[in-house]
Amino acid sequence: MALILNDYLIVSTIIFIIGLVGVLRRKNLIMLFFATEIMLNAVNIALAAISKFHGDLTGQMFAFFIVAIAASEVAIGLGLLILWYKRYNTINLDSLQNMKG
Amino acid sequence: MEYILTIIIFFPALAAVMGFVVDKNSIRAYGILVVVVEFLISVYMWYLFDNSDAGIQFAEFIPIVSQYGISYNIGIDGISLFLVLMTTFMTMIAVIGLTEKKDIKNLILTVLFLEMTMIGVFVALDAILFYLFWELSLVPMLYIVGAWGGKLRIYASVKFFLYTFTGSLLMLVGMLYLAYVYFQFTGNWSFNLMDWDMLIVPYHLQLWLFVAFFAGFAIKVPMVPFHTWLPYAHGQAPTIGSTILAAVLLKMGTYGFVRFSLPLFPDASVAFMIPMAILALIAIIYTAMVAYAQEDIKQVVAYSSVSHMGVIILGIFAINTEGIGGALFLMISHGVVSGALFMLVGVLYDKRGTKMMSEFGGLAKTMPIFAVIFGVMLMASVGLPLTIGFVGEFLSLLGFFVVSPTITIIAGLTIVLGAVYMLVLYKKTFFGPITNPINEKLQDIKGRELFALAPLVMIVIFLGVYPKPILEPVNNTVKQLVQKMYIKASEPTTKSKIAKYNTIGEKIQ
Amino acid sequence: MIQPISISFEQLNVLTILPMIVTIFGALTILTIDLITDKLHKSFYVMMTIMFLMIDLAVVLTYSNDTRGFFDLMLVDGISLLAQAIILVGSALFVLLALSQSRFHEYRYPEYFALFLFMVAGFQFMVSSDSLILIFVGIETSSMAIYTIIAMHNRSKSIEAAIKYFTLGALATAFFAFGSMVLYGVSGTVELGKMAEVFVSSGFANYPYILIGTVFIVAALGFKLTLVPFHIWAPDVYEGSSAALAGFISIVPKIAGFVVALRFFEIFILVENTFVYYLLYFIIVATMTVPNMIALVQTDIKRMLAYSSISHAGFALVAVLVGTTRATEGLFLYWILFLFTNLGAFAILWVHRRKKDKKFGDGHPFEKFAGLVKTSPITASIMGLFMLSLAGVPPFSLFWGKMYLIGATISADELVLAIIMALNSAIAVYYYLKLIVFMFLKDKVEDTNIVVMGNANTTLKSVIGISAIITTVSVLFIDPLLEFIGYYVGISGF
Amino acid sequence: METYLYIALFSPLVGSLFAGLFGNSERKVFTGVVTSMLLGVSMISSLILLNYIFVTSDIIHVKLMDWIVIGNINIPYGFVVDHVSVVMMVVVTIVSTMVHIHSIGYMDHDRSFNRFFSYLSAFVFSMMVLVMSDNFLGLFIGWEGVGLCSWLLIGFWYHKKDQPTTKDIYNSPYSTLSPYSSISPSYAANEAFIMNRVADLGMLVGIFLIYWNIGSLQYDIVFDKIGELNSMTVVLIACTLFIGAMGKSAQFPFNTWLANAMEGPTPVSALIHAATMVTAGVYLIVRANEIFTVVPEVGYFIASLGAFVAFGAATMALVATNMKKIIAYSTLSQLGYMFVAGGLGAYWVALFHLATHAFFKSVLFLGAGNVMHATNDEINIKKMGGLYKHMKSTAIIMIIASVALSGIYPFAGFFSKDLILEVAFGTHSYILWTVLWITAGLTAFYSFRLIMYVFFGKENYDKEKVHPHETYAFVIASMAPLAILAMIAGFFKDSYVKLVTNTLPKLNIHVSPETVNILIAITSFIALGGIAFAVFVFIKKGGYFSDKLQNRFYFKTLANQYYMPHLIDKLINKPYLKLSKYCFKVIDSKIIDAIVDTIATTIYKGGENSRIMQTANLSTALKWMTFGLVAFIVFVVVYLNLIVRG
Repeated sequence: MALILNDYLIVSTIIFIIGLVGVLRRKNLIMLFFATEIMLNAVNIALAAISKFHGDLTGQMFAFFIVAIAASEVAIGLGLLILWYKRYNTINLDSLQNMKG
Repeated sequence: MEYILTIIIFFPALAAVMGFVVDKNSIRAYGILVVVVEFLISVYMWYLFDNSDAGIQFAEFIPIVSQYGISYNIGIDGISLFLVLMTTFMTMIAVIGLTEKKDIKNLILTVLFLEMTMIGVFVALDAILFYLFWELSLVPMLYIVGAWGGKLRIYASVKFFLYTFTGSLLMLVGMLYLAYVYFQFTGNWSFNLMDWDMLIVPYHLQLWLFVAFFAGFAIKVPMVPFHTWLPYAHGQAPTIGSTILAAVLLKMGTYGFVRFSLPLFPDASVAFMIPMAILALIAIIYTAMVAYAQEDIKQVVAYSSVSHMGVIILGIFAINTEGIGGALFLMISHGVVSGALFMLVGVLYDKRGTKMMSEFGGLAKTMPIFAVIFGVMLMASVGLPLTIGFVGEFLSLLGFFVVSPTITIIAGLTIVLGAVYMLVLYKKTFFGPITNPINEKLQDIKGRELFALAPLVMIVIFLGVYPKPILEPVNNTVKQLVQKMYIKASEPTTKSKIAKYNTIGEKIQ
Repeated sequence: MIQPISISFEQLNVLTILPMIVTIFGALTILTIDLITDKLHKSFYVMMTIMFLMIDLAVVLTYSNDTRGFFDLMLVDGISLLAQAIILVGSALFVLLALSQSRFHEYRYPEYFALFLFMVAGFQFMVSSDSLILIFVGIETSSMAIYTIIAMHNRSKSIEAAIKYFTLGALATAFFAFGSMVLYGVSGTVELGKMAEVFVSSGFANYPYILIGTVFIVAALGFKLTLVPFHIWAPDVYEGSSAALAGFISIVPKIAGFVVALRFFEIFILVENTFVYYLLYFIIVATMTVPNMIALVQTDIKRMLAYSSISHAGFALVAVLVGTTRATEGLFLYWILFLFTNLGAFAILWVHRRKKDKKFGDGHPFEKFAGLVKTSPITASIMGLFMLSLAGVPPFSLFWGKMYLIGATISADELVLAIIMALNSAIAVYYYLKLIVFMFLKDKVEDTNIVVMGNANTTLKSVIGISAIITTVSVLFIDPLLEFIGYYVGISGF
Repeated sequence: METYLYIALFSPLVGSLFAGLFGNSERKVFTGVVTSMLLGVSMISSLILLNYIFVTSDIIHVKLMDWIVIGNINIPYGFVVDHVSVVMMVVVTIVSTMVHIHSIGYMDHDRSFNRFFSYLSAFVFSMMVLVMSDNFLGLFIGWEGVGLCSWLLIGFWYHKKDQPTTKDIYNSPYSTLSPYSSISPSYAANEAFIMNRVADLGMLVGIFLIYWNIGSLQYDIVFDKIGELNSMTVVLIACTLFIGAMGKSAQFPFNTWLANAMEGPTPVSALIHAATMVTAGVYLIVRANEIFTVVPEVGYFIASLGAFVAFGAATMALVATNMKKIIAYSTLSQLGYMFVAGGLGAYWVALFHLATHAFFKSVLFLGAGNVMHATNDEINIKKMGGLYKHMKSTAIIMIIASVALSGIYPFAGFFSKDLILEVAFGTHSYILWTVLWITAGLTAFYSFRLIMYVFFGKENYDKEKVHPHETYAFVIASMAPLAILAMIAGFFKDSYVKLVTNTLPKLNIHVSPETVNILIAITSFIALGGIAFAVFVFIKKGGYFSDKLQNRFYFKTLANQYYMPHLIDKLINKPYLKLSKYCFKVIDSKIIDAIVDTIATTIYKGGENSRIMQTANLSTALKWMTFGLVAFIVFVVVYLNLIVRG
């Protein structure tokens, strides 16, 4: 059986939603970052598929950019996390409660 | 002296800036000097003013934002001349009579800034410029009320600021819209009143724009039911604050009606005649009653102001020379009289630290001169002939009578109800035996206070006996204004009405 | 088998990225200098940074018309130049605030300034491209730099702020990526200009997908521009980061965001797409009103200003909705004036910051400024002046922006919107007034050893002075400013 | 002649200002003397003018300067001395001069001697303006001016405290049996001023009507054009003007203030509330006779009201024991007579009675003043008695005045009052005639009831405290001319008629001489009857109303002035105060202001509520963002469905 574009898109959407749910549900910051990665990669799948569909490279280019950015994001995110962990010995999301109103 | 108006506007502000270096012990003298000089300049301008010319004089024009048609465009005519004079005069009197001790320096400098903004409002001939001074005048007033006021001062000042500011913003929208309308008609932007006068606004737009401007002016006047900020402001403000507030700031609203609403929206003005009159009517009767219910002398005077402003509105919306002219005269007279009354109350407050009538009684015995001056102002306030109060009130009512006898007759009750609360106030305060022993050894006024009040008394009598100096130029300008309205009126009914209200001999029954 | 393609240097038109090159080069220089020596005082780096920014500004101002490059990846048109100018000037002024009296953690690291320049470069990329890819890259570059800079302030609050900002930012990124993916899918291109053509020519085929994509992009941009309901991060981040940085965040990133918004929404505004119209309308009204009301109840000035600048953003976004040239001019005018006023306000907060303040800590509660007019009347007056300007009291600078924008709105027959704007300004007056009341009308809070302007020195004072003067006499240069703006907006045809 | 006019007009003002200079300093006799002399000057020039006009019968009309000039309105300070105003001028100046001189004696011991004379002269000036002005607004100046002065003078003893209003008929300030004429002088003053203001409003409306219909307020122009207006308008004008007149002349329902005004010093009552100010209303009718002649129906209403008041006032005077109030009510009832005459178109008769009344009534009051002065300001006639032997001249003068008042030949009252009755009869308004006829009897009775109580019978005053004595000679001397005029004024009738009928319409009533004689006989009979009854009853009983009678309802009603003060208090003053308080406490504070504040607080509350979304928690923030996105997507779906439907 041949996969058509829509299948890819549906898959990517599903993964994206999974990621989104993860973002909403997870209390552990690391898990949360992973969730965002998932979302980005979901987009990547779709981009690759679409660029094939359109027959131009822009989509894949975009995908590469996204990969790169995702990587750097993780780097920074973990850096911040470590800072926080040093101070509070936790990476639980609910520990960030100092400012409100 | 073609820049005399600019000088008159900015001299006080400049002096205030320089005043920062003056030591606080000599600041009072400095302030008095400045306001006196300012007043003399304005008098000189009056001397230069050509009574026979009904148009704008001493005009100056400098573009500010040429792409958007905003310009520094000032000038003066019979309508604004005496408001400017009154402003400088009353500010002078108020500063001379100033008895405040705390932070005197800041107070005087603030008053000087305030004076600039007030004069600016009256001479601005560019809508945005007008709005600029109009809004700017709130700031010093906020500071005066809020910093030197009574217990509720912050509430009062903030309420005053917010209330007026909100109204003015709607007015600003109106102005911008009008400019847009002008743009649509002529293809270029302008906020210049002279240009706007050329424009004949479509009827339905006139109605909306009138309402927008109304929002700004009515709150300032204040017209019932937008008046509730006033008692607080007056009740809390220091003497000088309420003096200037009552004398000048309230007049900005009524001036706005004459300067903007009437010439720009003649049809709307005529269409709204009766509604405005009814609001004015409520103001007159209702606030007169509220004033009668007060125990605090200052509140009585405050509410009486609202009541009198009602009469002014009535006169303005008579849309005839007698009415508008009378209203303008009443603005001046009310400025002088209410200002004086507030100063008198201030004197009592300085001496006794209270403004409650129940605290007084029989003062006529201990302070005869004070009693006499108060009596004169009282009679002026109830509009006794040969005092300044009568001419304006009479003309305003006379003017509106041709529009609606019924409303005028009810409004005429002002001469009764005004007498009621004023005389009762006088009886409670000055007549009867001296109940409170402290009042036994009250000093009669003298020195500074007397020096400040005497000129007011003279003005009250003189202009009452001989109002011509004011009426003559006012007459010319107002005649021209009414003609302008007649010419610009787009609705035939408007034309006929304006014509009718300006002719003698229609059978009125 | 792909053909080898040769690309001539001219085709690239490197000139178009010259501004970014300058900043990036500056950043690299700073880093290398740091490698060589670490004995240099922060003032040196500050001045370096400013120098590079100025050079960059000079470069930017040499452009006189639209130029494209890198296969139309770069688009340096009027608004991009204008935006870059604003970004550069704003950055320069804010970086000056680093020269504070008391020493702060972040300024000890030259990396701080390098990051700063990278961030600026990111913004410049954002504004000077209409390709979703580059915009995406720009956004990310700048954002990541900001996260780090915030965190470098090294207080638990600032780290928390950084993490929050980062996490939400990541989500926004995902949204943006997804959105652009969808749009790319339906249009086959990532360049907004082309996209518009495709849509129009195809008569908005697969309309639903277009709208979905749009919604995602709107969410992402909404995050950048702090539009309700994507504004939640803003107050916390403002509070977490130092006053100077907060001021910066309230100005510079947003102008970049506005440019992107202008480019993006133009697609739909031009064809008078009702959906986008209503969507924007709702967002704008919400963004003006809700933060306005929340600001009423704030007790900390910095937070109050945070909400106020959110509301200002909504106010400015009206220009995007209206979409006329006049409105676009209004937007830039508004933002330039807002830049100086806000700079001044935050600078004053900044100079009142003390490292060890028993009573108030890092915060700036209203009580801190109670009775200020007694102790230092000048500071009080200047702060009051900024507040009045923010409130839109004439003749102070922001009034002209407000007036011009409302005027533009009215001349686009958006009367209702104009009235909503007016009323919101009326509401806003209250909380600006609140500070004035505290400074002028209330008496000092007892037993507090508030050292007025403990963090001030000549540089900061002069920054404040400059912005104060500009705020006051703005009326004089509104006209030339409008011409300047008008020229650039004109050549870009917005 | 103009110089004389200006002298007559302004010398009182000069006097007033002069006395005013010493307003605060202690008593200085010369202020009294100077003011009196200046009034003398004014009187003499008035007499010269009278003579001049009588001889040449041409009118002096001057324009001092412009006052109000705007739009179509042009009101100068213009003064006219014609046959009517000159008569009024003479009357006013004569009476006021005498009153001034008398006051020097009466106010002898008063702290504010100078102030008093300043006010008194100011009043005369205003009165002269009122009389001499040549336009309605000028008249209005005087009109309000006298109002102001009467306010000042009624409240002259402002330091007295308010009396509580009690049920006790012998102490309640509302009854005529109590020693208090009103709650307090200041109260009476305010009452007078405010009541007059109400009426003045009517007058203002009249002025407005005239202006908008004719375009001028100058008498001559108005009277020329008045014929051209439609009758409805003229009726309105006449009515409104008459409302003004009612206020000043204390006609029903504006009558209560006059009786209460007796709180003022007695010379004030003599001058203002008997001779001059209260007759201003009548003068207005006479002055504007051209207007009233056009609308006889209004005139008839005026006449009827006059008769009604004449009778009502007389009845109240019957039982009163407050000496000044008795005289005040007689004044009121005589004013009624004048209005009858005026209303019936006999304007010169009204003016004639005005003049004669001015003489005998003022002297009567001055006499009363002497009596009170002699008995330490006792005012209750029952607490006097037998004063004749102590103060003969006063007694004689007062008797003369009372006789004149009763209208006995050959005293002045006879001529004028009789004419009025004749007019009433001649115009076939017999009811009016009857009423007036009875009133004449009552008048005679209560006048002599007063005389008897005060001067004859046993001495009821407290012998220890009170030592009655005649006042200074010059005071008596000042009263003499008035007394003499009260006797002989009637004989000037013919020359007077010749004079005034130049401007005023002649009497066109045709009553045959014998009818006239019969009328005279009847009238004189009832007048004499009244006097005789008063005298004999007193001699027989020493009093008039038995205690049984005094508890009767109608007696109480009369003593309580028909409960009018009570009604006004209950129906107007108290409700008005209540309503005002309600307006302030409820409408202003609880409604209008509350609404404004609510708007503000609602917005603030809005802030409180919407800040909830700002929980510190990161996940809520994330949820919000997602929510935003989802909401938008939902919006997309909804929108799409909508456009699909079209």
